[in-house]
Amino acid sequence: MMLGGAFIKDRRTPVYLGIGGLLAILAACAVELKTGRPLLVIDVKDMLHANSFNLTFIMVALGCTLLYFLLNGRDFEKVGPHVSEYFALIFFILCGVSIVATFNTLLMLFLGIEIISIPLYILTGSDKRNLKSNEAALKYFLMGSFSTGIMLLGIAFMYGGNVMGTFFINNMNLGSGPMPALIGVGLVLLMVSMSFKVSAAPFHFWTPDVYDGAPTVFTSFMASIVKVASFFAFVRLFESAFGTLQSQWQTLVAVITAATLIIGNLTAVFQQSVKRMLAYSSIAQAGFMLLALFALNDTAKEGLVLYAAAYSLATIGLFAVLVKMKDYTVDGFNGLSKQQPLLALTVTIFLLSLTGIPLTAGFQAKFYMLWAAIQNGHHFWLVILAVLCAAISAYYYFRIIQAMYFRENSETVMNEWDITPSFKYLLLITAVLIIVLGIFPNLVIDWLHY
Amino acid sequence: MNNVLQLVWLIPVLPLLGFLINGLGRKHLSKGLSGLIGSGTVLGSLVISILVFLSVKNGNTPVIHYFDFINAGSLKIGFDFQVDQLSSLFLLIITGVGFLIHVYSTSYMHEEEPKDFAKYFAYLNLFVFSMLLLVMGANYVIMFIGWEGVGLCSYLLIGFWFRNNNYNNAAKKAFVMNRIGDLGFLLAVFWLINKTGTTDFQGVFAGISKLTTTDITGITLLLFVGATGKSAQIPLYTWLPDAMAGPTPVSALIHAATMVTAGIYMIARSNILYSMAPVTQAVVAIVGLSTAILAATIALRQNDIKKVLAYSTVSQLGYMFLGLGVGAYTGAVFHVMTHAFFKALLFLGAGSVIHAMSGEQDMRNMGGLKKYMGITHLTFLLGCLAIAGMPPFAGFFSKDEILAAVYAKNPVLWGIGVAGAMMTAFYMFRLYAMTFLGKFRGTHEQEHHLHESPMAITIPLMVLTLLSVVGGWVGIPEALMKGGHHFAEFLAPVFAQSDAITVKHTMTHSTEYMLMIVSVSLALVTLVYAWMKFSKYEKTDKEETGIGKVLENKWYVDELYQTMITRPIQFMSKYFNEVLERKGIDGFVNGVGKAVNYGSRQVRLLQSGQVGAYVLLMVLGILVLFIIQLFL
Amino acid sequence: MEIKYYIGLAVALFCIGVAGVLTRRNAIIIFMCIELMLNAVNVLLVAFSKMHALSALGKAMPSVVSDGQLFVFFIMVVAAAEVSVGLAIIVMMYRNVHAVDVNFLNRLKN
Amino acid sequence: MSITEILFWFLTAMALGSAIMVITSRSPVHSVLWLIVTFFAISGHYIMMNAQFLAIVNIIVYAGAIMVLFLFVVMLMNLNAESEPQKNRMLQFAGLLAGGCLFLVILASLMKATETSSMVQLGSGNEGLIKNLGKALFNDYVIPFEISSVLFLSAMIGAVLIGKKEKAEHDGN
Amino acid sequence: MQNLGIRFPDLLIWFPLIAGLACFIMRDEKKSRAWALFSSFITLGISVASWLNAGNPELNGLTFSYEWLKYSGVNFAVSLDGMGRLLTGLTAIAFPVIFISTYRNSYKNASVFFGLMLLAQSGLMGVFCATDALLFYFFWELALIPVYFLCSRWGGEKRIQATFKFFIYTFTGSLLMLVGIIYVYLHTVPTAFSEHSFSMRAFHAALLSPTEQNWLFWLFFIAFAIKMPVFPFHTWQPDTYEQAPAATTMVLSGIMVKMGLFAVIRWLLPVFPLAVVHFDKAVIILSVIGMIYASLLAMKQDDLKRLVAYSSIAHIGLMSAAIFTLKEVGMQGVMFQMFSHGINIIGMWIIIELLERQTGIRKISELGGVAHKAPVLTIMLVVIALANIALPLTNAFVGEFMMFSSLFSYNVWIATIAGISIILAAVYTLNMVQKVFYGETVPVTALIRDIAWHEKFILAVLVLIIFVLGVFPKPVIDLTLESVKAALTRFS
Repeated sequence: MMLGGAFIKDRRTPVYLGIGGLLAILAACAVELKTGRPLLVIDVKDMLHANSFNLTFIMVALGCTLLYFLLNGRDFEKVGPHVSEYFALIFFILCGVSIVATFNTLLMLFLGIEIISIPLYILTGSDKRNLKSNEAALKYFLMGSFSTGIMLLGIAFMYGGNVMGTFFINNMNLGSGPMPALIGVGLVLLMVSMSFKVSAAPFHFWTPDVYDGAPTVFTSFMASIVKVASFFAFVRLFESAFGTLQSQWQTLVAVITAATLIIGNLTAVFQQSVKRMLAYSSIAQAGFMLLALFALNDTAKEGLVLYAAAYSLATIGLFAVLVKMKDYTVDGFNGLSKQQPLLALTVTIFLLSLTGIPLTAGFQAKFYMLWAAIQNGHHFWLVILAVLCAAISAYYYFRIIQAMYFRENSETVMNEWDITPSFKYLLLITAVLIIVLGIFPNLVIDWLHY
Repeated sequence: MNNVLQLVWLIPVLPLLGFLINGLGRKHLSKGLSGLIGSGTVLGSLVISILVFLSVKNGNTPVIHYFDFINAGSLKIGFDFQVDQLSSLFLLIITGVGFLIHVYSTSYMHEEEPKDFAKYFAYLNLFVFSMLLLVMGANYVIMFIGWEGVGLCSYLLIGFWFRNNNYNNAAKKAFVMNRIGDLGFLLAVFWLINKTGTTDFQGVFAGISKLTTTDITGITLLLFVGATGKSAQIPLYTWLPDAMAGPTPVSALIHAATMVTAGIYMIARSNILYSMAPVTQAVVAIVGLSTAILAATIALRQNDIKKVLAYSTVSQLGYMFLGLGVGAYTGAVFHVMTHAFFKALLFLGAGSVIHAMSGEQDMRNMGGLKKYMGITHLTFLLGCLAIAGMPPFAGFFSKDEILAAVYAKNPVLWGIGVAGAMMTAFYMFRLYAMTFLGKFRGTHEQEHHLHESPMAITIPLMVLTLLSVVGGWVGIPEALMKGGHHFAEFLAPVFAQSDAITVKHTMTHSTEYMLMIVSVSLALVTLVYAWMKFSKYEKTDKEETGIGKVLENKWYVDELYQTMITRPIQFMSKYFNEVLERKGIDGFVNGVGKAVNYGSRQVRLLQSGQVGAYVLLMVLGILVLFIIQLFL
Repeated sequence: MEIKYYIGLAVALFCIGVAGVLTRRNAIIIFMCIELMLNAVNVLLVAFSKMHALSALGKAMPSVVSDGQLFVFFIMVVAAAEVSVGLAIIVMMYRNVHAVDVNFLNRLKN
Repeated sequence: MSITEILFWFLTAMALGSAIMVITSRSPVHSVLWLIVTFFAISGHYIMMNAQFLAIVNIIVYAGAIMVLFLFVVMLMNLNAESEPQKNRMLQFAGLLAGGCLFLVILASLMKATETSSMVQLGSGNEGLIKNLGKALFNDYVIPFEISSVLFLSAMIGAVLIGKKEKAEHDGN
Repeated sequence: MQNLGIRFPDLLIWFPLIAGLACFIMRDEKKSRAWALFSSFITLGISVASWLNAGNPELNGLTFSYEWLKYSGVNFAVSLDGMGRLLTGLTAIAFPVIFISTYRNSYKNASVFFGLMLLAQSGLMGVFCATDALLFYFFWELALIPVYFLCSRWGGEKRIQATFKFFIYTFTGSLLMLVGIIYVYLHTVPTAFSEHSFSMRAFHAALLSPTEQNWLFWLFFIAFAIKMPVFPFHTWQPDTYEQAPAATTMVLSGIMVKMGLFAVIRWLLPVFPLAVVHFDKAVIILSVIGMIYASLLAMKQDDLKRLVAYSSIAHIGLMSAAIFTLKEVGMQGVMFQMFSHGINIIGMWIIIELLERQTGIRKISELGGVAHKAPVLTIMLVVIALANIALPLTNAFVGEFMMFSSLFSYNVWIATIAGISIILAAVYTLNMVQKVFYGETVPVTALIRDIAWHEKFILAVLVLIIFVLGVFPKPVIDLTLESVKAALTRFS
């Protein structure tokens, strides 16, 4: 049964149309999940394959995007005059996100990732007068293409290595015996390129520079939705194609995860710029999400959806505030609680969620990850490492909280005129969502069980 | 008579009430009232004690259970009182001497402000309460409660004048040294609990068969450690002389008559255990004797009137332990009683002198007080005779009984003991002569001020003198009077069990006569010598030299402790504080943070900004992954 | 020909491309090296598709035979798109800093 | 050695040689030209494998359009050999070494594989013909085909967005 | 009441939580202060009611729990047993005491301050009531976060650093515990309702091999050891106590450190009995080293707060050692002492706070002669200090006696060495009393006034508790009998 991808058509421009479209798709997804019947069927020749897992994820992604638009819609104008183009590009990316969430063949994976990447290169460089933005775009582009090359080589080997001679990931029939050499090479190369996309160490080097250089509004999108989408692709690929061989590549994932956790968390500690710090923290969070790949069981998948929601919400919220800041350094947050108590409160909740403090969605997400990893039963040291790194993460997240609450600042730290009441309430809603998800994660997970 | 036993709980509770009233109402009570409450409650206890004593004499020795104190798992400790010969005797001593001292204090402390006066009596009452608890407890835990309680009161009373930091230091020293002993006591109690499952005296003594020799020796030694703390024996005796910082009646009550004898009480109470542990007995005897001699030598060269008395107390306590060590429990307890009488008398007399001298305590500034203070002088002289062991005063009988028992066990010890007795006679009469004889060496102002003390002071003196004189007659040795030892008869049930197992050294009466004559005559000689020598004492500025200086400085024991124990501990704690804690443990904890920071700085450098470097690192990463995948 | 020669050729080309990326500083040349890598993959894919075609003759797998080549087609499509965007970015960079030297890109670091 | 084999080795040598020239040429223009040579060699391989369509596309789109674009950009920027200062020798060496190692490691991991001796049939087969490819493309591959339109659309928008000179830029400067 | 389905543990958790949230809304300092005090009294009332209804299993939540997280088998399971009742009681008593004793302090953003305090109370109640492991972890953290903010916002000069260290330290520990919790969870026996469960009963029955128990033990124990704190995990404590605002310090030292001990008894002993037997000596030795070490350090402290902090470490060391003797007597002693120590140390802090508020000084060397000016304060202090060094007839004596007794039967030498701390405790406590309260007054203390009636009242209540429990400890000992037996069932 082929479930249609009613949602992969793109919508062009005006903001309201975009938001309306998003809502429509969101509703369609929800109905489809609830009833199990698609609204609109397109024969996709099994190249895309939707199930409750990736549909739920798409819902999460769409919901987050909606929130993202609502929070940041006005800030697009600051980047440049081509607002409608930016919207278009973001919708293209969303299209790519949907593809990578539902792909069933390596070709669609490749196309989906490219559809995500190419607009991203552009968005990164969209602040044309800003040298940092230029530099980030070029770096991103060069390294992204390089990783594309690696991915293609990997795909080629996969193609050559499976006896069925197919690109369909569920038809490869790799069995569970020792894997053929060609498959082995392909697997490593695919893992490398996917690690690059999710910015796992040691293939993460583009992340800080690009996140830092790109206009903040777009960094927000990149760091949240795009990132978790790549994760979905990663997990989906390795689950469908290599799930039976898990024991043979688990060590690799463990190594990558460990490296990611260590490098991400360690480097974030010393950052002065909050934006850059968040870039590193996103690497660190990626390390945690990699635990899902490492474990690759039902718990992991549930957790990944939860993580996607928790992480995206918090990141979008944080960046939305960051956009309004005058100074991106940690000291720039000094005294925020005095000037904007509500914003400070929401930022605190976002940070607590990222740290993984109970009663926030971030805790539930991390909890699921740890649960999954322990359930998996191998490489227990990784779990310990993960929690130690989580403790380190508290160190840098709390620096912002300290700056906001315990330090004084006489100057205004935000562009006051920019902060509308609706913005505040939206942020508050985001924060409340995080807490609600922290108390009732079932709100998300239930969707997986329809 | 059972009616009386129902009142037993009142004995400690009355002073406690006094404490509460005086303590809580100290701002509102007049001096007279608080003095009345303080003395009255003790008097009440005394009356009941006498009734109880009479009841006990008739053979009523019950254990009275009030309520469960600690009741957890196998550990069952009741709040029980035991009334028997030993405790009723101590009750009498405590309440009796205590009452006299309360009365004495009403006058002695009269210059204090009303609230301090009330506070003083509150403390004093609290002390009596604790002491009563100590002797009445039917198990080691209740005893320990009293045991620590008296330590606390001693601390509070020594530091009564808390403006003076020397006094505070002395108080602290007393408390800490006591605590060292208390630890031994506690450990012994735990040992008992561990082996016999109970702390009741009766239970422990009944279950003594469960204990091995090691157990008994260990327990008794630990208990003895406790006793050395409380009763100021080597090595924990140094607090007692310092404790003279407190008001003189306190010294009389706590540091002479009652608290310091707690150790003797405890060992006497546990006599069965000790009788079964010969090793411990030997230790007790040797420690006691050494203390007696050491303290006596120090007392020879002290010039502070109270210090002399203090060392003399230590010395006398040493004799008591010597007695306990050779199994002469009755003798030791007898000596406790007589000592309580004459030492209280001496202290109170000294207090009277100090009172007259407006606080002056240095004997070199006294002299010739005989003509100013008739009653004090006379009572003091009798007290000195009693302590020096002159017949027929109380001290003679009790000391003689101990020495006789020692001789029976080991003549060498006896010899040393007699030497100690000679020294006692010497320093006591040095004290007497320097204070009362010769001519006055103080300032004119003091001389002008000299007077006999008021009635509240002299009456207790006289009562105590009476007791010092006749107190010994309840225990006249067999050799002098057949059946004269009522005291031993009375206590016999308490020591029956241990008497049954100890080997009796019987001595002929002639030997006993000989011993008495030798010791008394030697003491007499030294007494006279001291009298002659110091009645014409003149103040000199000459520094003591040689052994004299060592004695004057108390064998430098305090300094020794300072270097051997206090300093190293101080050093250790300083080292821990400054090095181990800051640089070691906290340093490590912070070091982890620093390491993370350092690591962060280093890892950060990987992010060089160069695309080429990034790609190179990526390729290296790929290589590593391949190698892991292929070869691992 | 045995497939291993094609594999060797493709991997060699690919690695030359990688080495080029690593050794050169000119962004355009780096980009060209990446194109070289893609072409190496193309060769490999075509070779594999021929290999599968051979083995598919005996089995009934009609759909798989042209998969590899179509994939190559899509790679070319994507490469074209990438080139357009990539060159645009390089040109933009050049306009701003008048250089295409990647070592020049070091404002963002640490 | 049959003629196909000779041809194979010739084309291979040509491809590799020119590829090496691409990365070693000092002048960017030369690099572009050498790359075109490489593409021709690769197209030769395609033809040998009877993938005519790809061979043609490769030459037209790659060697023709794309590389010309490259050349155009290179010329536009007026880059020449001197404009590129040499990289740090160490880094260069490390890069070469890394590339070489990658090659060796991948080959080494394939060493023991048995399937590498499968044959590739040269000069026959019809799956590479335009007719067959077209059929497959518009039947089975219609979705990716459609999606690539999105890709192109975004690339177009992007190129325009990035490439356009901003008015503000002029005003600003 | 039964019909309403209201259970005491629920009330104890939710009431402070709601009261705290309500407090945030108030703007007025006086109002929020009064509200906090009022609500803490209500909580106390609830607690008292729960003591009175101890025999009713339904009201104490023993019979029923709400499902919370369906897929992971987490239930909102809270109940009160003897130990829980004891410690919730302590918490309920402590908060009014704290609020009254610091009633004169004024805070910036008072409503937030009191709100956070009440949240912390709710978290603490939750820790003591939770019978579901994950719920327990939730509350464990929930108690920490408000305290972090309280300390960082209203603390002393170096508050941020000190608190941060404290936070990271405990957070690390609790994360390790989380790993352990999940691991045990995955080894619980499947039941008809769910595959695995976080419930306490399921944890007790978890199938764990000796090796697993051994390392899981440390994952849990480190978390608890940091909280208690046991040597050598203690270094956060003096700094934090020194820097935290008085009210928070009281919460921290009076109640929060008990969380660690409580958790050991509730979650460590019954879940990993084999490991406990395996490592008991190690823990005891660590604890005893800590006792001596902390006592020695306390001797050298010049800051009152640090002194009390180190003395607290020594006391906690004894408690943790006593727990691991695995004897009923010792365990009862720990129970008793948890309560007593809470009361005593809060009393200590109140006095230090009173001193500091009047003089602005905590340095022992700069104070002196307070007794002349503030005799009531001094008396209270002396009583509490004496209780702190476990003088007989004070509450601490009972607990310490039982614990030492248990330790002695465990090992003579360890008990002897531990006993040295009794002596050292006397040394540093009396030193402090002497230097601060005795001697001649110094200029800073010359103007001190004696304490006000409400402070007097509070201290008198504490002193009364000290003596009543010291003389008649039976009610409290009986209260925890069942819990102790339950904790030790797997060792008999």
